[in-house]
Amino acid sequence: MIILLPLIGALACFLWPRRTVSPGLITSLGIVICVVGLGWQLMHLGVQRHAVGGWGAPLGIDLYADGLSLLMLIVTALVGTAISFYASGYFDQAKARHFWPLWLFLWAALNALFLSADIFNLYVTLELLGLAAVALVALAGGADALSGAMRYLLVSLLGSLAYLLGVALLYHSFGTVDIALLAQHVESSPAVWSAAGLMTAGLLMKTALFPLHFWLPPAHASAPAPVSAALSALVVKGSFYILLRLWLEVFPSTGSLVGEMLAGLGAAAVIWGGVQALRQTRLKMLIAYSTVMQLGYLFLAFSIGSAIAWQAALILVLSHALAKAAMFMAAGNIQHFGGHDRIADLDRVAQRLPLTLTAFGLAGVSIMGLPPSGGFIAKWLLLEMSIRTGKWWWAGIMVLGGLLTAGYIFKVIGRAFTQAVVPHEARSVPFRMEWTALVLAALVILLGFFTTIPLTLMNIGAPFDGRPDG
Amino acid sequence: MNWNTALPLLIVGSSLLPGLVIFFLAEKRVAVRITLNLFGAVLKLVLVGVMLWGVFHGEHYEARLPLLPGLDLVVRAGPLSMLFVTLSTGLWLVTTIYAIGYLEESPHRSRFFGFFSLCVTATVGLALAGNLITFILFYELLTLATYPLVVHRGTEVARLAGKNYLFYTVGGGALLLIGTVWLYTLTGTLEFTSRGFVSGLETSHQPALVIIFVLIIAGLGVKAALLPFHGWLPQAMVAPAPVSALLHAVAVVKAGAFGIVRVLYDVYGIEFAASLGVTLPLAVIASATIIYGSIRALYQDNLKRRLAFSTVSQVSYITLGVAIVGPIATVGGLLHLVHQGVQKITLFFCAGNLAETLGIHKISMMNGVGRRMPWTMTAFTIGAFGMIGVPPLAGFISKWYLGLGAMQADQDWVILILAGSSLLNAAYFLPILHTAWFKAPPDSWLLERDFGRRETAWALLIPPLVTAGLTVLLGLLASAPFTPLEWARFFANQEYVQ
Amino acid sequence: MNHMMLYALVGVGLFTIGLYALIVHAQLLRKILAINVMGSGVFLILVTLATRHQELLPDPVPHAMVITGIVVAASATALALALMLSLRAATGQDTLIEPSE
Amino acid sequence: MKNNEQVGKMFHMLLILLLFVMAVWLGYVVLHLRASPPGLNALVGTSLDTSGVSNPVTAVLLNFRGYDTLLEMGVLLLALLGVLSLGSASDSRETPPGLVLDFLSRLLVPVLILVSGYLLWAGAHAPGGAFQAGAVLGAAAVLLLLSGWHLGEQFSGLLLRAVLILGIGVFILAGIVLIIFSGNFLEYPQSLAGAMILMIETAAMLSIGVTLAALFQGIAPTGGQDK
Repeated sequence: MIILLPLIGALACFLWPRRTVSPGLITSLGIVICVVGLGWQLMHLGVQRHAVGGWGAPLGIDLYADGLSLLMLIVTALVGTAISFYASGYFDQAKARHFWPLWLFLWAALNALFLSADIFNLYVTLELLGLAAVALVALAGGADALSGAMRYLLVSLLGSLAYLLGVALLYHSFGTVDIALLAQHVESSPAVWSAAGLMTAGLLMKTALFPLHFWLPPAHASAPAPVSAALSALVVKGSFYILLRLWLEVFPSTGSLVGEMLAGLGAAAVIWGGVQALRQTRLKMLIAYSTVMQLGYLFLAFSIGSAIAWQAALILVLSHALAKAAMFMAAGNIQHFGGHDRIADLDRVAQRLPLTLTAFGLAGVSIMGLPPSGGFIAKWLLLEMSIRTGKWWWAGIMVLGGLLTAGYIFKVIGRAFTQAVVPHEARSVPFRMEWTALVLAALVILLGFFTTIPLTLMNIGAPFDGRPDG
Repeated sequence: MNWNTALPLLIVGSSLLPGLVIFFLAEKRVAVRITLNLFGAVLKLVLVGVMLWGVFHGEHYEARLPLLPGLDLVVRAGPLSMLFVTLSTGLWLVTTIYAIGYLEESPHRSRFFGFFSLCVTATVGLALAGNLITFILFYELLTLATYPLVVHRGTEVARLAGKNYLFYTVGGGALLLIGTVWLYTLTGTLEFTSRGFVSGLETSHQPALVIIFVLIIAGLGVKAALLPFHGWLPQAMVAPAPVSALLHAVAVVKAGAFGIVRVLYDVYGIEFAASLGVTLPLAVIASATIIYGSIRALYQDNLKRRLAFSTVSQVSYITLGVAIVGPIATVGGLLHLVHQGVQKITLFFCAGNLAETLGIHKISMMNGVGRRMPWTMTAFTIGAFGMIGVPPLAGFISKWYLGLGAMQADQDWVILILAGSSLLNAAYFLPILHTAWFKAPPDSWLLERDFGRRETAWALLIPPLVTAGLTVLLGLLASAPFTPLEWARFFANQEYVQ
Repeated sequence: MNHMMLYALVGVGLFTIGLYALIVHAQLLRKILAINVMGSGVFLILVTLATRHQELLPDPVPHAMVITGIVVAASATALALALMLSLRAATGQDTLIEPSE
Repeated sequence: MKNNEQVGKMFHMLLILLLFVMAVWLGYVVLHLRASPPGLNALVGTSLDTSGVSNPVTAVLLNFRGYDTLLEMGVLLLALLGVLSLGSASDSRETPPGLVLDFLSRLLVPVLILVSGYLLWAGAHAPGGAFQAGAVLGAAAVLLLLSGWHLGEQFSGLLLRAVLILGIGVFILAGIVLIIFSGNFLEYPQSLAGAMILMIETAAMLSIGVTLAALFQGIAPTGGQDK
């Protein structure tokens, strides 16, 4: 059971705080093995449904795994393992004893979220996720981080409550909280639309779609590097995943006005995030705004709405997760090494961390959507679909976004080539921190050549072909 | 995987792998790095030789990797690719030797040679690309790999030049991408095919096809330094001389021009493009660029800047040649792709030698430099004469075919352009030669380095002499077997057979 | 409309008032309280709607949900208060601050 | 500045208006929900016999939707972890408790513990259960803390942490054992259901109580000292 393992790991870490690293890493590897096992099951046996407690929906809670869940789990496993390795070099003893249990809880929450087929259960996992994320942000200490964490917590709670109210309305309308059953019963009514509105608004807050993104940059930028990586790469994707599930399966028709509206907000996020990222003077803030922007791309798929557009969005989720984690890790290395992340002074630092810089550059390639990278493939598919469906304005937004991204990525990279005038005192960066970032970044480049694999995986159970029948 | 699949991959990989290894080499391991570099370059040259032989005897080389459902990455050898591959591989070897000599003792050499190798990988890759998406992939890789080279010096000026370079090329890449995606939604394929694959579409798509053409050509035109997208090229001359050679002769500019040829012939099909009415405007733009570049070159005192504007002008000959729509003009354009490369690289090598040995950057400082560095200036002179189009040098041959082609296609105005630009070429090259050979040298040079009895280091001297020699040979032996002329004809025959 | 529905309406009211307070007030303690008020509103709606049919026993599932919800809310509040105190220790004020450059 | 104020006021009014509209709309929706929701009432009723307990809410919490409860224990523990990681844990306040508090706490704590035990037991057939019991237990512990009781050093280390994770630990353990026996996570065999639920609940109650107290301890401001 993929959910339990990190939970147990978290407990173990809590119980024996002195030696947190090894159980943490063992747990990570264990999760990877479990995910691979699940993948094998899905490929050979098809979609999996597990009734917890043996009751089955509507009375009990169902776990459900199809290609979509599997892909998200794989992303989480990949990035999560990398983060674990990275963190084992990043934190000192005092922080590590808090980090590991929290982080494994976060991981458990993500896995639980991706496997749940029950909207109330999803609420619980969302809360678990939110609280773990907030506590991790606060781990950095200092006024910025605490304030960022506080803002994040308030937003997260507000989002959850809106979501819960939506769940309440749905339950009282249809007497079930199982996604598949709801999909069968739902019909258009004021209650359904209110529920859809509330749940969507709540989840959008957590996904930080423009203009509800205000909390994200401070929280993501002030957190410790591995945490930033986890937040940007994975946590925001959790609520996006629920949103996707809901709109794909429960609520009627995606090509509607709501879809257009979400895509419009997404487009605004692309532009706004890009412009803001360009204006930042601190590296981590820049990367955080870049996340706001990249999340915008995902929502374009809501308007385009074809199966391929969804697949493109998921490839984007995958490559963004890898790339953004690599970027935050690189930023973490730079900060660790030079004690700051001011972009204007990067030249003093960056030249002495070639591996880190390479990682940043490679990740940047994908974020910009240049070939060869996963980001490019995703963008290609989205572009193709937007033109095919006649919604070429989204293509325009994407291209403009790409240019903005190139602008801010190279704003950073350009600094790395200029000659440093003043030598800089520095702390050495642990070997594994540099390599983890690099490996992630290399993965996202490789993804550009092997996209067919995730595409096949995510189509198990055909999650994108409208509502499941039956 | 059989040999015919492996060969194109090997050719691409023979610079990729050494490049990747070089990144991780420590700065001081000079011997290993040089060995790797030269090994890659020579190996590539040998492989290309084998492939040339094979293609000539009708062998079919192709490798594909599925990228997306319905879209593959394809590398394939054909006459046009071979022309470009041979050019860049040959010149790469020479440039590598030159760069080793040029960058002796300078910092960040591992980084430099790593990207250098990547750059050639990208060039060869896009030359061999069998469809438009593979082309784009390598085209963007080229952008990314050249950026660190442009900013290599690390000065503020270099950073700004790099910024500018990116601004143009990434913008161009975006146009190219959007045009390609759009095309793909219409045709469902991007495979390069002789005489194009879009002509079968319904006529209602024609307006869209024209817009796509404009998008794609604009995207490629950025790298080909077509007016009005030429701005980055003169600025990029802050880069070290080997990089300039790479930009102007081996890789970047050529990639743009090559792409235009590809799109015109193997995507649209030249006759279909002509029927869409897009070739004439393209020819006009190319002509304007030729004249404009030449005139700007006249006013530059900085040697490398003058050469850069000369490139702006000369590369458009290629575009002009292929846009005239006629087999002979096509041959001329393609020939110029090779000939301009060989000649321009000679000139940049020499400019680099002057800067490296004597500290000369400006034409006004070149008084009597021919007496101090006779070999270098001999090579320079040959290159310059080639550019002007003096027979029997390489440049003459290509201009000859261009002119003939224009007559054949009833585009007589092109002759005027050619004549005018040749005059302008003479006007900006001859004064340099005069200054160098006939003015009295100053008492001392700005920053003279001592090389004993030689005028400069061997690694710096050999490459320009080799390429100058090539310029002469390509002119004299133009009709011998295996020359670029023959390949160009091979290609033109494929495209124009009715 | 029975009296239970009145409670549900109160729930809606609480939710709204909480949201208003959350947006308007700058002080963190008030914000945290506001969130709790909102939560109470939601729980009230959940529970009261479970008894719409007088002829039947109340539906137990929403009750269970509310218990879960309350525990979650209590946990979140605890974390929020702890954060607030730490923040005050770090900045000396009880409002949010903008990230420094 | 005046302009700014006016904009602020405008915004304020707009907000009130928007919220008002939202409230009215939600009220309308709540009142007009479908007349006869096919609630799970009937289903719970029929399955109750096999659940091992007779109180439907407890059945839902610990059997039908036990997985939710498990995760929720996680949330509680997580909050504690978060609070602890903030590092403001401190000894209880230095001022000695007043006479009344001291007396009352001595009187109340045993009663509270007794009540929590009752609630736990009653949960099987009447309103009550682990959470209620845990909350009462927690209250007792808080009372103790307030009146100046200290935990001995020897208890605050591994042992305390063990108690904290006892609830969720037993839950998970039971789940895993049950996978082996019945194939499904947390699927109780009918004969053992009552006993197992009681066992889990007991563990949960202990953990909840201690966690709540620990949360209180973690948040409690350090008495008077700065930092």
